[in-house]
Amino acid sequence: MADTRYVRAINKALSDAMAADPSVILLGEDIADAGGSFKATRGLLDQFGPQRVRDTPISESTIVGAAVGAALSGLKPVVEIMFMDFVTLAMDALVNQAAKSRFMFGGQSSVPMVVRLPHGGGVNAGPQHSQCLEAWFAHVPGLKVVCPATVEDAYSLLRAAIEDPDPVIFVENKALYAMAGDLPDAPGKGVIGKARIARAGSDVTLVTYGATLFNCLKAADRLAGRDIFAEVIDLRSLQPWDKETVLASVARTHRAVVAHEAVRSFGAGAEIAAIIGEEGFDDLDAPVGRVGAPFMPVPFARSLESRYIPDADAIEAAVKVCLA
Amino acid sequence: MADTRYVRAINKALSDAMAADPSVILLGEDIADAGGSFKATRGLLDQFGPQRVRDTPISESTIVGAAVGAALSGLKPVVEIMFMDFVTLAMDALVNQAAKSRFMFGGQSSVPMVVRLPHGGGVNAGPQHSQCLEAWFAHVPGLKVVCPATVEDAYSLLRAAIEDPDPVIFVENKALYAMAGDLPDAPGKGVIGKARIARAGSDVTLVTYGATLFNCLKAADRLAGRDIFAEVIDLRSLQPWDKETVLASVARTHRAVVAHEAVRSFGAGAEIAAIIGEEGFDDLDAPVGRVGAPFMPVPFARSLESRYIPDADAIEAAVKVCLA
Amino acid sequence: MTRPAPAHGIAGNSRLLDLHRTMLLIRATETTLSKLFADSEIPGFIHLSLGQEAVAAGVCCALGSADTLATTHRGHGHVIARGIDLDGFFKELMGREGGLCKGRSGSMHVADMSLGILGANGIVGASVPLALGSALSHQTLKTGGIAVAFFGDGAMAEGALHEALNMAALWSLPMVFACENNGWSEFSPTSRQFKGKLSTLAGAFGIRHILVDGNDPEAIASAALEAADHARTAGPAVLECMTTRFRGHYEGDPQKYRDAGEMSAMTEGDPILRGRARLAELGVEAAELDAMAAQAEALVAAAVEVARADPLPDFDATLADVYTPLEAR
Amino acid sequence: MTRPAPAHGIAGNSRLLDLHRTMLLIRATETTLSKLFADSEIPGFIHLSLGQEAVAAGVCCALGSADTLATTHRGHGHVIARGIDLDGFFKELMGREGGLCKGRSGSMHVADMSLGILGANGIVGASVPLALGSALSHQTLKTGGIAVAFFGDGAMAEGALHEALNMAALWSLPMVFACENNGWSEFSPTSRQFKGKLSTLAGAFGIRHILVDGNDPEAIASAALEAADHARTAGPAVLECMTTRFRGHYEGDPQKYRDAGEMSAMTEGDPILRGRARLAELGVEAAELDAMAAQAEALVAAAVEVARADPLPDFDATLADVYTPLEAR
Ligand SMILES: Cc1ncc(C[n+]2csc(CCOP(=O)(O)OP(=O)(O)O)c2C)c(N)n1
Ligand SMILES: Cc1ncc(C[n+]2csc(CCOP(=O)(O)OP(=O)(O)O)c2C)c(N)n1
Ligand SMILES: [Mg+2]
Ligand SMILES: [Mg+2]
Repeated sequence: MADTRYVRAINKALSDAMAADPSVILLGEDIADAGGSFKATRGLLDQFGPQRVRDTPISESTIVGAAVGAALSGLKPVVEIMFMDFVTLAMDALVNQAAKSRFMFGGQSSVPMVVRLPHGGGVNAGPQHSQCLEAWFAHVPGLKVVCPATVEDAYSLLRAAIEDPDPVIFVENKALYAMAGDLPDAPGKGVIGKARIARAGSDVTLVTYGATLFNCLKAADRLAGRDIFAEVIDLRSLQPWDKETVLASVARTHRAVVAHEAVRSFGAGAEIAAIIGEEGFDDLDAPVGRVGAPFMPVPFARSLESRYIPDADAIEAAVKVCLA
Repeated sequence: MADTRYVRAINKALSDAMAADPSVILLGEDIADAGGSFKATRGLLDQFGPQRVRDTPISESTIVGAAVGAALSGLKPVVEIMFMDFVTLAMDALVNQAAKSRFMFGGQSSVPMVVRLPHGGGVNAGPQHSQCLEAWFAHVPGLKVVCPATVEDAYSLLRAAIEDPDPVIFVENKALYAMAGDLPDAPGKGVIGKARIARAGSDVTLVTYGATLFNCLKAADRLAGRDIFAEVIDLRSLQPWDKETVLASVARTHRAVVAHEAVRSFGAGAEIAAIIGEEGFDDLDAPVGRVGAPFMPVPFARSLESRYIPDADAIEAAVKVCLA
Repeated sequence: MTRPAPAHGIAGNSRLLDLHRTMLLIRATETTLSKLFADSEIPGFIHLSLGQEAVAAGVCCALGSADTLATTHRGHGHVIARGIDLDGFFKELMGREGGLCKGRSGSMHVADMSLGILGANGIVGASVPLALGSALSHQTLKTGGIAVAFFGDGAMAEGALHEALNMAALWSLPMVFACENNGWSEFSPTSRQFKGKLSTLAGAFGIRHILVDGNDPEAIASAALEAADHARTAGPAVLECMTTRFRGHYEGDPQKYRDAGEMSAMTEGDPILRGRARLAELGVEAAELDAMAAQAEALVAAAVEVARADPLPDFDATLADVYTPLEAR
Repeated sequence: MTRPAPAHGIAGNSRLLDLHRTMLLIRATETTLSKLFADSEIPGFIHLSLGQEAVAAGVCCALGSADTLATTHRGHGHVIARGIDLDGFFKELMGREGGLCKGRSGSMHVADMSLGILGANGIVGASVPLALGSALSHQTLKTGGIAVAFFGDGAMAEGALHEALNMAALWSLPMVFACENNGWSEFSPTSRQFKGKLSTLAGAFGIRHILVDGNDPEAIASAALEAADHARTAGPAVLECMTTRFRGHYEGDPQKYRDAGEMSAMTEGDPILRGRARLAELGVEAAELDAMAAQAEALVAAAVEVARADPLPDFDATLADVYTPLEAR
């Protein structure tokens, strides 16, 4: 299916996973009748019925807490939290329960659940509907964090996340939902933890994930115009993340820039940059650059948000500094 | 007052701040009659009465949410969350309300509040009573994050935090409460964002905060025995953090190791290491080392937790790698 | 527009006129917002309270200058009834430098500290603990004020309500829990999400519950005065206002989930038509009411023009609002 | 110790003996834990349920093998009544490799999935949503089982209770909310923290509420059977057990906040003495009961010896429990 939208790939992954495994259920606000605020669950109520596609009350903390209890009791819940900003209401369930249950119980049980979190700005949704908080979850042992950028990954990694025995934070960038791309007729299941070289290059390694991938590719295009060949790595997941692929690339390019939409300071890029700096020290000919949002909440006005989100210009500028 | 305990310094800071400013109030579970689980508020009920020292129900999210509303309405609330692990229940109030209100309202109002969060292990309290989650808050624009290690800083930085017009996350390591140290008879108020060189040295810079400072000093002692002189920097705060002092030290030592008790992966140390690697690139003669807890929940058994918490040996080992 | 004086002791007739004026201003504002949004002059998304004007007008007319309020994503009516500057309001929603919040946050976060408005909120249920804390300040600092939390019926499912009812009762705080019960939680009837009865819940904590027809301005105004007086003198009160959401959850919502019958029936209970009829009964001239409506339209039209002319916010200045600048301390 | 058969249809007399045996085992276990803790043979902190044995015995005797439960920081009695392996239990609390959770987590997290025990919990209120989710599994997978959430009176202040009552009612889940009301929340009387009435709260969601004397094993057993049957056939039920905490909040708590009067009075209601008296009435020989007590002591003493001999957990193996190893999938 060429020209499949990202949100449709999510929808198909949910549908295929539910068809393949009767223990998969969906929980979320307005996901059944309404098909979800972003229509990711459209049609699934009719397909699988109200027992498996449940509209919940506006009770994020108990929705996720219940998902943990359900996952410990034979179901594989997939929860939609409407905006990642609202997961702040469910942190105990995710961090103290989901992430730790397997460990706390000495490995007696896994916690097979997925929490889908739409993050990111670009739609003038304002400070409480635009945040990128994935770095928090990457810091929590027991959780996996997946951030698909492409339509195919949206499908294949969601299938992988649902099949994964451990709790997975599945981050979808709102700005990507409407993006169209190729989805094979029989798409496969991805592997969590394997990065993808989205574009090969020899002069600098751009490490990124999520929607920022496309700004990196745009920057790489422009740089190629001036004979600077950037290798673009789409991490696809932050926990675990594919250190080997990144370090191997840096060993070839000797330069690296890490870019994401999240606030730069104490963001996920810090860990990537620190590891490159530590384990790739001898390969580096220049400091590892980092591109991320400035240290402020996501502003609302068009004139502000457009300046806030790291774009291709910002990435290009960082590459130039890195090559200077 | 020589030999003042850390918890007593906290207690005195609260008492002095309340005496100096009638708008300072305390909120928390069992902080009034019982004086708090760690006795940080002992005696304050008698001193200031039940209106200003309030025992709350077990309702973390509303305690912190109410603190925001109170801070927007003329009070300066100081909240005690019994264990940092429980702040997972109050993340919306901290991240979506406290941190963003000033920004969202276009600077109309500040949000003068402090949330005290006892973190850290060492008392076999297990996976849900031992976490170090400060990296989360350092990633949130609008919050300040303070982590005092010494008795004097516990006092002076808590005074500074309470006077600060913006919301401050005040992190106290449980293992330090019983530690005794010097507190001047008329202790001053600290400055948030200024690091302290706890020990001068020329061969390597150890950057740390909180209880890990003492493991760094211990390691530095041992290293000195073998003519390796480590400079130990106590950051005191993570947001903002004192980049200048750290970079200036690295410019002298050309080597750095960042150490904290929190999980190493995606921890606060990643940002510090990334900045040293980026802005101190030309000064570095070796990769920046990082010491932190392994990627697992804090285990309970003595034989496990003792191995889990980064100790002087781990720091010493990292320094050796850095000097190799 | 200037801020309405607290309605205490104002004779019913003139109070009704005040209420009507306020409702007309909200109606004119949101009707205009709907157009501006359709023309994409307003970024992001907006939630209109058309049909719910009586709640905003009635509750806010019971408030005095010391009082505070925290509201929701559907808070335009509340802040207008509280007397917010219309120019600054439109500038904010249109993302301009002169906005009440300098265009930082838009419709879901409109605030005016000088009017005791602790902000609209993008987090369902968040207004409740914020108002609780404000009530704690009123009590501790003896301001004589009360705090009002506006929240929707869907928000009743959040644990925040339970925790706040308990703390308000425990500390006997000067607070009004104002539930705007429009029967909808986004695209679902709240009856399919929430099984609790607010009256019983309030009762479980010993809190006074007042139920009122949320489309009858007069009824709300007196119920609100009763609730506010109770809060000032005896502790927390819950005011549940049964009302009607004329528009979709947000502008642009096709509302497939609502049948034509409901859509047409609801307008019959239009609080503005009811207010107008009542005033006619009381002998107010139709001409006077038409003039009032025209004046509201004019105020709004003027504000929109002012807002359009306002510059866009400058990015670099924005950073200064994250933390309190030293000089501002 | 083997797991008690579900008490359905067992004649009262022998059921009472089962209950008594269970209470004695809990009593012996926790009395011993108190000593072990004093001798620092147990790391961290522990919360004992001495005085509350009847709740654990009574509620768990109503459960069948398909049923699940989630409990609290004060959960020793519940897991013992559910039939947990005593050796593994002591090993866990003493931080040994052979512990039920391999010494990873101790007293506050004891779990045994094979018995449907989803763990004790260090987070007040967390047992409630966990059990709710487990009930959702029972309903969706048609296991015929029910889920029980044990929680304390202090936990009622957490929003989790409100959210879970609503969802359980909304979906008519096979769940029992078992409130262990011992009047204390740490060092404070819960009456100084929580103003709500559980019966009314349950009623607000249309949920059946059953109040029972939590120190009368017989009364709890039948109330629990009633609640469990209701959950199996008609949806959620709340079981509120009024009981008594003999010890401090945690071992080592000096309890300055409790007066001598209360301390001495409370032992009079001792559920074990009451059970013993009742059994005597029914003609059970004192000798038999003494033998039963001795047997419990012996079981515990043996388990402690086994635990002491058990090796300490190996750190490197611990990492393997963070994520599910590939081979385990
Ligand atoms: C914590 C949180 N969860 C979900 C949402 C998404 N959301 C916005 S409005 C709304 C429905 C609220 O219904 P109600 O409280 O009745 O207010 P109304 O829209 O009817 O005025 C939801 C679910 C949100 N903004 N915040
Ligand atoms: C979320 C959370 N807040 C606070 C605590 C600290 N704490 C542990 S037990 C307890 C009191 C609980 O009282 P109750 O629910 O009545 O249980 P009981 O101890 O009486 O069995 C508190 C406040 C905690 N563990 N978790
Ligand atoms: Mg509604
Ligand atoms: Mg209790």
